[in-house]
Amino acid sequence: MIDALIWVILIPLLGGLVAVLFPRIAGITGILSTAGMVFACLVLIKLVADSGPQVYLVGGWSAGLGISLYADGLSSLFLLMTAMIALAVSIYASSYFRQSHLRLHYWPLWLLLLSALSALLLASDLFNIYVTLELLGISAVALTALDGKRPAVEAAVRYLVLGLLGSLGFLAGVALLYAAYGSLDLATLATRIQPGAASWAAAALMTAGLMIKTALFPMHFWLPPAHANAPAPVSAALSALVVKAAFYLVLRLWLDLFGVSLSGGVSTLIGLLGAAAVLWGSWCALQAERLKVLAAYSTVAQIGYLFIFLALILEMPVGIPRDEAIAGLMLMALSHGFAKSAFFLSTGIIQQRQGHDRIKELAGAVQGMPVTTFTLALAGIALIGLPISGAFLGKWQLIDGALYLHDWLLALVVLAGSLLASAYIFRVLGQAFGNSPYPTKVLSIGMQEIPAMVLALIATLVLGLASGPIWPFLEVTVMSGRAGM
Amino acid sequence: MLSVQMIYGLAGVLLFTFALRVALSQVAFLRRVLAINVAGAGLFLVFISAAYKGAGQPADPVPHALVLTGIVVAFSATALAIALARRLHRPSDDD
Amino acid sequence: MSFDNLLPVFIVMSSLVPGVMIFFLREGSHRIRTLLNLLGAFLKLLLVGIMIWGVFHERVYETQFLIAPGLEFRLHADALSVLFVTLSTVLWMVTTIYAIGYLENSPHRSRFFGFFSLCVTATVGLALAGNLFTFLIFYEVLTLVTYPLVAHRGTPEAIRGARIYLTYTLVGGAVLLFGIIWLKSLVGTVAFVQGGILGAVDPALYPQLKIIFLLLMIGLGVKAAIVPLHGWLPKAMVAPAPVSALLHAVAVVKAGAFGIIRVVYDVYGVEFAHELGLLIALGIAASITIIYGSLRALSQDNLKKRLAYSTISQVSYIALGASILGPVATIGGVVHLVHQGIMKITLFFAAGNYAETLGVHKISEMDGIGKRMPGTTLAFTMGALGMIGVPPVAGFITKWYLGVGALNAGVGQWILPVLLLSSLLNAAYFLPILYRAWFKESQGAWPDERIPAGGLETHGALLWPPIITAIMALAVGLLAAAPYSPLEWVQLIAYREYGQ
Amino acid sequence: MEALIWTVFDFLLITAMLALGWSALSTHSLRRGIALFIAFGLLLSLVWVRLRAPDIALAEAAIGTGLTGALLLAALRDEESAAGAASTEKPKNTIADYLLIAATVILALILGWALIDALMNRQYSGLANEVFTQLDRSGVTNPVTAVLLNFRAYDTFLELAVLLVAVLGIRSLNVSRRPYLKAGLVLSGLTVWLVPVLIVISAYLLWVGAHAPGGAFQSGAVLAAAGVLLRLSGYHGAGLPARIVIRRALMIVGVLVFAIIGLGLMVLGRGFLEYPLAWSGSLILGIETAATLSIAVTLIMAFLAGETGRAGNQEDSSC
Repeated sequence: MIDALIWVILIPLLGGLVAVLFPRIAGITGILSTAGMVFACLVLIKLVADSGPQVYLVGGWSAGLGISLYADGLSSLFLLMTAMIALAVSIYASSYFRQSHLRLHYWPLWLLLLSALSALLLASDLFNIYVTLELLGISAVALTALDGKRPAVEAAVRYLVLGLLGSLGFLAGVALLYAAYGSLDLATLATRIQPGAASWAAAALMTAGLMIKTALFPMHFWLPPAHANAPAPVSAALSALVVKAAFYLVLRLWLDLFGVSLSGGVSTLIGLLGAAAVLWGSWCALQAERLKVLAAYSTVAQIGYLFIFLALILEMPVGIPRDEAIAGLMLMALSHGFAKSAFFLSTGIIQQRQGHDRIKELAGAVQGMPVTTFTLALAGIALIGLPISGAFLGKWQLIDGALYLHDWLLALVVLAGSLLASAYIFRVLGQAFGNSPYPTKVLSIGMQEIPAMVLALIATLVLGLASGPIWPFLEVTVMSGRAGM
Repeated sequence: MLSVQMIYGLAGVLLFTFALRVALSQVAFLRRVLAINVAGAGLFLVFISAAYKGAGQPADPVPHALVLTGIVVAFSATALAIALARRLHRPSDDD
Repeated sequence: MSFDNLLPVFIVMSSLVPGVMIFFLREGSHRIRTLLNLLGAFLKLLLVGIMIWGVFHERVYETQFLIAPGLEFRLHADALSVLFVTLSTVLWMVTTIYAIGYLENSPHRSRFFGFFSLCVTATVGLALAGNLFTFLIFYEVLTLVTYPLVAHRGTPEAIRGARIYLTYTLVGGAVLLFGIIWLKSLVGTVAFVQGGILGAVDPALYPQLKIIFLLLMIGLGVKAAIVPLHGWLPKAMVAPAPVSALLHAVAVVKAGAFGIIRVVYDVYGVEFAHELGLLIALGIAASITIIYGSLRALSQDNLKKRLAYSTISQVSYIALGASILGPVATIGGVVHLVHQGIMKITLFFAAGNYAETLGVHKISEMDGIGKRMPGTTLAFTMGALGMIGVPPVAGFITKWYLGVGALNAGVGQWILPVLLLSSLLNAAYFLPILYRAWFKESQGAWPDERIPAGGLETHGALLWPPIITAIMALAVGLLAAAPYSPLEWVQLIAYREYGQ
Repeated sequence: MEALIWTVFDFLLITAMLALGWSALSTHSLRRGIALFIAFGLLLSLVWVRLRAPDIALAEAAIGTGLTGALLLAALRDEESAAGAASTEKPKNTIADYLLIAATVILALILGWALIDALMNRQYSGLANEVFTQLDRSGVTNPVTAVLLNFRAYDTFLELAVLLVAVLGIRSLNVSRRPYLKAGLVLSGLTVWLVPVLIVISAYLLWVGAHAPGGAFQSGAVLAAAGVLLRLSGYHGAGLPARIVIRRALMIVGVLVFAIIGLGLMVLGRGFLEYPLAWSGSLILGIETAATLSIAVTLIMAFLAGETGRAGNQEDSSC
């Protein structure tokens, strides 16, 4: 049963190869591969829930020499989110790209991007993480430049340059760690690492590199053009999955590798940058002219929330409140993933039907498609963090954690951020109340609207009410996992 | 043995940081691609210098494999960058 | 999961499920929509009847499940929640009938009735909430589902009014969220326990508890329209009549008042709040609102705006009742929750009738309207007299109990003048309307008269609801001492609260 | 005495390398920059040989300098034809530049100090002795190939996927390029001799990789060099098979064979890519051959930038 780890990576990869060889059946291959990926993830989660974190030694060699894959609560939950969003986006894309010639190039790149994501989420070897980061970066850039128009290609160029700089920073960190501690495996390094010049510099470089890739505040300027000009299914994947995978790595590094010995002043810096990202991202989203630019800046803000959460977790002593904070962080990340992908998919529907996504002239389209508007509203609620949504519980834990550490400023920033978020979300939803004629059909493009709505419902109802089992699953597997090896 | 590692390692660091400066500054895109390649070469130098075990013994093969993979990855990124740059200068005929 | 555990969920679902189904109905299917609406209303009424009987006999209805460690979604039916649930269920049914008549041929009705049912679901959920966390969830959901109702007409004023409403309530919600999390981080639990949970808290935390109380009052005060935070209410008058009736008599405004009662009695505990001197502050704020609301009502020519300001002042009676120590004042405050609901909804129905059938929006146009629409104006008069506090009608009981309660608590010297002054002001802005309606001749044709078929003064569904609620207002006043009457029920609450 | 020669040699090598690197990036004309970059790459190969990393030297010369240089010059050819005059913009040093310089100097100091600290007091030597003890169980005697295709085969598997993704991305950009003129007498003469030699060398490199420096990447690069040479001398298809389906199949054969062998072993009850001792040699060779083919095809397609001139309808023009 342990092969589920490898299957999660192989299914999309093989799907990608088939899509290259037989372009005509690329759409069906895409949907089937993502469905297979969801099934494999479910098997993996059951496996991790029953017998704790799983280690898979690729090629049978011991973790020092060979490469090992590691799946614990954190990675398997991220994986399940990735798989579910991938399935919804694939169903959406098979209808979105039906007429366009881009269909030919979209599917192989999309499926290889998915295999890069699962490889990254399961990686437990530093250089292997570097290779998956590159695979992810290059496929994301290729997908961003898919429609070949000038703004998209310019955005892709800037995205590539910064992505490469981020990877170089990460590789420099890996080089230093290998030079100092002679191993690439996360678990062995965790036992060997001590505070010193090498580990400090490596931590700084790797975190800086990954911060570029997560588009944290000062280095966020490449994200809005890239996510706003990419085709809708691509920008949904970029915002919900790709940026979050880079954050997952920062989390993994600081929780398992650097966390104990090195946190010190770093958490205050991360907290400050996160707070700045929240305010700046929300402020720019408020000024955005186009819906997709608004969504992109909202991603910048949400990444800010995650980094604030990380700063709090690093300051907390190991114990129950810290485990709850990590679970809260996960809930916020998952909820943002589902909500943001639903938001982008709905924007894509509006853009395809209306020809543009300028917020001021949205009234006609928004009122003509009740299901799309309903999805936008649900996704908006989850992005703000209003009740019945996973983000609400995440925000609750975030403010609780801030108060636990008597960090009033961060708590107020979080509140201000969510008020700004409600300002820019309801600026869009306000368009839904003109008096243009009521539409005859409730569902206009089923194949596109249903996946988007399902994602929005997951973000709000499922994560809002039924997220009970996530907490014990996370607390057991994240904390106990690392010490064992 | 240590002095050789030290000199080449520090040379690698110098190359990396200098190339990073050029890559970060606002210059023509192809020049930034060059800078990224040189920065990568600098890093590989740090890797391989750490693997050097002196004249007599064979060097540590793991960094060699890593650097080989690194070179191929760097090439792929550069190829894509150049294709993107070319697409910017001359949008293809069929648009 | 016995029936006792599921009853609260059934009550919440009985309007949620029809609501969601109505969303997906096409515009043309009137019959199915009306059927769904009424089915949901009757089912809920039946379930609430069972619950009243059960709670009266000390049965415990409770649903709870863990959403996150330390965060429990808990629905618990105690005497206070049953009172508010009954009020909202009955008035929701009446308002649904009224709305069906009122929105006869207007667009977007599926959307309207969908959000209408969700609004009641949120109110009922809020009433049944067993802790501040669940209360906050339904409190914020209430904001989200009432926003489309206020903006329903789609005119620029409606959208602007709705945006102002949203700004106030979302800021209030954020302040409330912060207060609750702070309280939970200090005390560990935010469950509603009769007599309050803060009894055994070490004195070092008192200053923080005072600030938290202020935050909670600001968060709840927005919806309860306490003075500085009331700005959204007159502007939300752009909504169609059934919405302003539901919002101002049952849902939004009462949610705030109900929240204040919950916080004062079941979180802080009234003795502990008195000890900290919080009740006096609340009392002053309530009194200022009562006077300010009545004063502003005097100068309003638009009928609905005047009723809006009257609501602002009337709701603060509830807060005033909560701020006076002693069971009698508590009875006065809590029972006003019901009385004000019934009386105010009658007035709004009547105002809606005038606007819908005669196109009359301003008080200056109401000369001789009694002759043209005797039934509606009779109901309006009943409601107005109740507001002023004229004996047999419900309003008198509230003011009586408040007055006696204030005297018992020894704060009569400044509460009584407030009550007297506000009653005078009520008379000052209601009696001229009645005089104009009954004793003046109508000046020529009505602005936009529509003679409905069937010989009645207006459409059947528009006429009967105000009359029914007017009779209820009278009945509640006259039969106050009867078993199962609101007053009897509130006395039960008060005695359980004070532990006699 | 011998040590003195080595130190002088090292000193010369490093100064030359740093000088080339510095000048490649700071010359004004891009064309000179690229030429210097190619020279820098060749010198770098020499450094790798000095540091006893022959495999890297080969790869650096073939891919890092050869093909990257060819790509850059091809890109330059288009950019200059598009921009007219050679681009010789004079970079003006604004405050941002000075800030950047200061930042990079500090970064250099930190990194240098960190590296010295790492090298001076390192308690754990690298994975060298682990590799050498397991070498006999890896099926090949060249340690680098053992690491690349057995111990860390999963890395190489993903790396081939990276190459594939890059070319798929280039293909989707669909940048049409003017084909080169028919070669003159000298060039076609050279091509006639050189291309067969390159093919033989690449086959040799593939075979020798098992026990001496060489292997899939180096032989793939040399094969690609043959294709680039054909393209430069006017052969339009650059040696690639004409039919699109075969071209696509060759592109993915490397990753596909890797995956199939991995899955096959899983079906036999072993782990993913866990070669049984007896077959590991031949399995590795099989993977290497497939990898060489797909590397060569992908590198050539990267050079052609996807589209090869006036192809048929939209469906086929893509590669």
